[in-house]
Amino acid sequence: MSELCHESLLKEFPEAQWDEAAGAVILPAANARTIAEWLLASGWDYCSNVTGVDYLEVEVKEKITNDAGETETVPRIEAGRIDVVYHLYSMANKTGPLVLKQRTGREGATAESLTPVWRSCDLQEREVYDLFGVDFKGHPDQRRILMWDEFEGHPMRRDYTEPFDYEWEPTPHAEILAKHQRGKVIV
Amino acid sequence: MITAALNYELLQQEGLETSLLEISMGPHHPSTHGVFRMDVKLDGETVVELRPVFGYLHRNHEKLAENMTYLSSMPFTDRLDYFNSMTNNWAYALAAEKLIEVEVPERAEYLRVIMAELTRLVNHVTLVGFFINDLGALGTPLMYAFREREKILDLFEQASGARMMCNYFRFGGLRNDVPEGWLDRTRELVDRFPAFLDEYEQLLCENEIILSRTQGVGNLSRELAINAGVTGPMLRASGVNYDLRKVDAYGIYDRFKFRVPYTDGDTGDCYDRFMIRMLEMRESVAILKQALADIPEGDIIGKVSKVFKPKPAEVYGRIEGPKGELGFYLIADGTTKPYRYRVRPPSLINLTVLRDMCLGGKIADAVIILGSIDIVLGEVDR
Amino acid sequence: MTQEITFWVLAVIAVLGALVAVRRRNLIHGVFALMIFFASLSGLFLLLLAEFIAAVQILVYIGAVGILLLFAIMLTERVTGDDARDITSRGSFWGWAAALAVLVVLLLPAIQGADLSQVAKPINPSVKALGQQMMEPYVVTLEVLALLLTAALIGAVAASQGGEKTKEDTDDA
Amino acid sequence: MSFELIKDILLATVPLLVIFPSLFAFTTWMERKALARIQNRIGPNKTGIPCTRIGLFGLGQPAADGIKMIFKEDIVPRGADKLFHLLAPILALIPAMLILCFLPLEFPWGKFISGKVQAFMLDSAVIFFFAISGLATLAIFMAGWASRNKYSLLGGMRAVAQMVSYEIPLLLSAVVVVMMVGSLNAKEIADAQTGFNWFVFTPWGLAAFVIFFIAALAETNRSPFDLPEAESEIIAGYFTEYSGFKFALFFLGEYIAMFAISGLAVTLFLGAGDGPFLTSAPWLSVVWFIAKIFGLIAVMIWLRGTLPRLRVDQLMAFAWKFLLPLSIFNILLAGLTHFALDARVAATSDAILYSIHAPHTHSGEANHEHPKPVAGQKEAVMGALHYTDKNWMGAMKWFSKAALKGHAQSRSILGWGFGIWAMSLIVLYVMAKGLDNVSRSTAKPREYLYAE
Amino acid sequence: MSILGGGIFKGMAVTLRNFIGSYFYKERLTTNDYEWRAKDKLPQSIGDYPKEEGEQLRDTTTVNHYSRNFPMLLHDTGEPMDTIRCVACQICERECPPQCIYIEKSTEKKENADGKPQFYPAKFDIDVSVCMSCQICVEVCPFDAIVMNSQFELSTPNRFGGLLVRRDDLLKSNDYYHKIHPQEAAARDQKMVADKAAKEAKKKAAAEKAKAAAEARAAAAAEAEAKEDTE
Repeated sequence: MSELCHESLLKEFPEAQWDEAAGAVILPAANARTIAEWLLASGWDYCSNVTGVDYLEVEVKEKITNDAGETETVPRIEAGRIDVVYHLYSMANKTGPLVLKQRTGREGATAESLTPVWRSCDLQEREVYDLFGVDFKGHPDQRRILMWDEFEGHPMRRDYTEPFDYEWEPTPHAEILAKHQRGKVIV
Repeated sequence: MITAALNYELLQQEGLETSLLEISMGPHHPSTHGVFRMDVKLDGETVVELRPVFGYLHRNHEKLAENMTYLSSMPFTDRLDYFNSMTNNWAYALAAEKLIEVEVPERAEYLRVIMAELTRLVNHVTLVGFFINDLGALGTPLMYAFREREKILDLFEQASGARMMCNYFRFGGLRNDVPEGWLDRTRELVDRFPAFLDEYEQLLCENEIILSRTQGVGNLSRELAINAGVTGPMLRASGVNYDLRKVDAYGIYDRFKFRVPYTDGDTGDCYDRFMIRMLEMRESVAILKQALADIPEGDIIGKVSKVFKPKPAEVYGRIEGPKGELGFYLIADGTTKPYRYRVRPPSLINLTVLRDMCLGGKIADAVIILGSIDIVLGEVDR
Repeated sequence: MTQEITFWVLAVIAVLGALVAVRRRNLIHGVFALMIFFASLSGLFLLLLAEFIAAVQILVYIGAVGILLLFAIMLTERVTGDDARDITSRGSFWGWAAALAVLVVLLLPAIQGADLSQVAKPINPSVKALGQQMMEPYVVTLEVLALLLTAALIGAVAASQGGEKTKEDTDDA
Repeated sequence: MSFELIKDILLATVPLLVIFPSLFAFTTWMERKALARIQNRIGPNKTGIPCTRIGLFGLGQPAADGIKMIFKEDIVPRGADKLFHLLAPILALIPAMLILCFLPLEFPWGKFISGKVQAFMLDSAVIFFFAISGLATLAIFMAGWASRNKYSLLGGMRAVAQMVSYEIPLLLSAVVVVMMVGSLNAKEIADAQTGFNWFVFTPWGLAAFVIFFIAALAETNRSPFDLPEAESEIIAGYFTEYSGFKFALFFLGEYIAMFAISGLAVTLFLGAGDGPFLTSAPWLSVVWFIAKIFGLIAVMIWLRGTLPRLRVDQLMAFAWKFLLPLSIFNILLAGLTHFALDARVAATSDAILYSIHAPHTHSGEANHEHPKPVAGQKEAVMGALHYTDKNWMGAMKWFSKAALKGHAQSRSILGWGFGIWAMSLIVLYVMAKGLDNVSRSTAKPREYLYAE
Repeated sequence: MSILGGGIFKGMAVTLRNFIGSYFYKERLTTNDYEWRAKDKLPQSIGDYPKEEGEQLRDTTTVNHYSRNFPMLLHDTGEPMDTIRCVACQICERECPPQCIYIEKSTEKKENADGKPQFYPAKFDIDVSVCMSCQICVEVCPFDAIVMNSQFELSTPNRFGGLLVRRDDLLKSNDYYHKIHPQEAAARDQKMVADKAAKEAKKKAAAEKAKAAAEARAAAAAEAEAKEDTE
């Protein structure tokens, strides 16, 4: 099973990066499709799970050693991004998973569609498009899937704010929710 | 199968233009298993175009879970596939347990297997009932199925307090031990179940109408099935021997002797999908018998606090749910809430091939193909 | 007396049905009106004690011809007939003229030459007699007709099958 | 128009119009109860006498249903053709009621009635029956078209295609009986079957009965041929848009048609009003007739509780590729075997009759004055006499008595008879099996693999 | 070679068997009515609920001993508000998945059943229309103050106000709890006693330890004093 692992992929395509913390291969935007085709050919026949992860722009404080040899805390702004995550398995060899990620910015997010390679991405990429707003290049039928066509916004993004609920009614529950929203209930 | 579609093109070419009948089957339709819709174009009775439309039950389950603690999401998993709340619980617990490293006590493991297999029985037996109902039987097999399901749901209620929304699994074990006498009642049920299956098989499996209605309908080739990520009994009906209970051997499935039925992949039609489920029930009964015989006494839950902060990590846990591979993808960021919580819904992904299977068939075929896919809209729409 | 009342009722219904069938723009309505005409015609046959003819009238004209018409109309697109077809429209003169000509050429001589006293003679209209008539003196006619119809049927089937089969024509039954 | 005639007509038709609709109510109860029991439910059991707790096994359910139906709102879709939407259920009911009148039901008021005891005693009752029952097709088409609903339209089209197709095997299977009796008159057909000479006991009769019954299921849109109202595909078919009283009328029409067509099956194959104890109580004939109808309806309910439905192309294939050839073949076989058998047996029985010169009694009492020429001669003669009366059952009884006593000619008759019967049954079965193999795709149970 | 229509006949045999069997074997029935089922024969479900004469359906109707439907607040024997177990810690409010609990903590402390001064919920509302009977609140409660009631007839004519169940309606006695969920209540009581005992033992141990420490300190002080004395 030695060949069905991320090392062989990295060896074949050096431009792909290995993210140790997440245990995932980060595909380069340019040839994601090529890599996917190579992966399919090399035995990863089953793409189980496709999803998006939204990372907001965050300020990370890192301790670095400056020129003077002292450690100091420097704020660094990490740009927001959206990861499209693919979990691959091999049905023939019963191994897995191999996690692939496509990284894209939050604004005008685009990714390479892997639906032509694995049909199972079809509905799931549509879902990522619908909920995260990632535009999949080469997807055969990219439409909204769970929300209706006229819906605006992408609800799974972390900065998504709910629009006014036109079905709102003054139920007693509103009081509770208001309390939760005021942050009085700390979780 | 493709001939009908081809004939339709032929007619168009010859200038004999006929207008197609467009039908929106659903969301309120007797046989779309919930609020599912199929936009169908018919040439006579032949389906020439089919577009599944769903999302009517969408509640953004994943977003909800991102805003609450790990434990609080557990009751929401019941509502995914509301037929199989126990296995949903297990899949989520399995994924979360990868984050927090906890030892599941022996008794809890056995009870998990028992619950999961009982759930499988519930799911398959009702699915077969609904499937035959879609074929047009007047609910007789469905009523028999519901009778057996009621018995199992009674057991679930005694163990967890609720019949369908069990909310029974916890990270590191189960919420509470089963009440006294529960195991004996389960044994009694399991012993009786094969007799019911015999009767069910006698009623259905050789019926000429069922045979000719289901065989050769909705063929799904092995290659397409794998490529389209179809899982569960549907995949095995297309000739792939892939059962996560064997492949991953999660829980303690490696301790039980059971077989995985699958086909040789020549047909992969509705009949195969129906039969694979019938056969799987027998294997579930075999597992249940072993588990009920071996179950030890002991603790029911490992040492886990109700609210915990796992280390930042990404995990993907999956189990063989009755409908297919049910996976949970969790990203922990060191807080009490998951940063990302994703459900891999087998019902949704199995729907990928719906159109491929339905085209060229009759409208009645589309209905039974949908029935044989076995979807639950709570899971498709989430 | 009752017979005459029945006759007049049926006759009026028949004529009305025929008129509606011609006048209605909605084709489906027209077909159903035509069927009313057929049905009352069958009633008239029954009144003449020609029960077999009456039965055949229903069986063939309503059961077969009517359904055929309905099917044909179902396959056309505009069923409700919202086109501006009118009985007084262009060319209607020739229609009336043709109808009148048929009346004059066919019906008038028949009425003139009719010997009504002969009609009043009682006959035996039983089915058995009819069957025997068909099987004995008219057997050749019957057989030829049957053969002709069979040929027509086979021809229709052959015609509907189309020319040479270009695509692989599997039996999807 | 004399008073007598009006009285006769009323006496003959009113019972039909009273009995059958009330039987309809009972049948809906019976169907619900039987289906419930098949499905291991209890069924209606609370609706009995109003304002009391007396359940009466739910016998009040049809009345409650009827009241509900009448008071429900009648909804007509906006785009619907209102006139036809209204006319369709009425048109569905009228032919069904009309064809009931062709059944040879003999109500026991012979002394009040002059001559005819049957409502429409036409010479061509059978053909009229088929002609008028075909009108129901129109009603269904009307309903489907007038509703302006795609499901209704699909249902209507299915119904028309199905009913037109199944009328042919239905008619052809009835032809066999007409051929044997030599009459289209329902009364004559009924009379020909007295004394348990039911046509269902003959091989061709049995085959024709089975074909007729299957086709009747399709004609009345009963499961497994209930495609026009296939719930899982086209919701409720042609009555998707019907509610309230119009729906009730459809329902009534459907059940009445069921009674009528079962009645015709009883008339043609099951001996009409024939049954035991008729000599002592002739009024039982009506009871037997209705009991047989209920027997057939029970089987229909049983089938409905068991079977899923066919697909539309399979339905058509079944009619045209299985039932039609089989019924045509059955007519051929019936002619052949009947006349072959008849020729052989008639010759032998003539020989028996000619072989004796002494006068015989029909009473069967032994006459000690005459010497017995052959053992069983008397019984054989009785058999031959019954045979010339076309009373096959009686003939068989006497012939077998004779054969038991060692009468050689009777033995040969019985041997021939049974041989031909068995042969034709086998031939029919093989034919059916072959047609089944040809017409139906080779669907059979499969074997599955197991992975350890 | 199979018989023509053999599968259909087989199926019909099954339905016939069921038709007849349903009259003789009650376990065949899909809907189980309580009348025929022996009292000791489980599973217990809706019908098995022992109906007593004149019992109020509204108040104590339960489904069975295991079912859960809606939370209730427990109090021990005595005046409900004097013996309420809830101390308004608001954990359940935080953990409630659909966020249907609303608690306002009292401003002053009041003695509870043990005679200890504690806070109490000035307001404790649960919204029936939102609650999903998941029992998370019961699990996270450290005081065994909230448990599941199995009463299920909670409908009211008022959609807005009526569906909000207030504290006083939620309060139920421990005896009632024993009545509807005997096994569970017994186990909970046992656990509480054990917890208390453990706590007391701990307290005792702590006291002893403190005592020992004090003694040690005293001894040390004495020693030191003695030392000082000697110096």
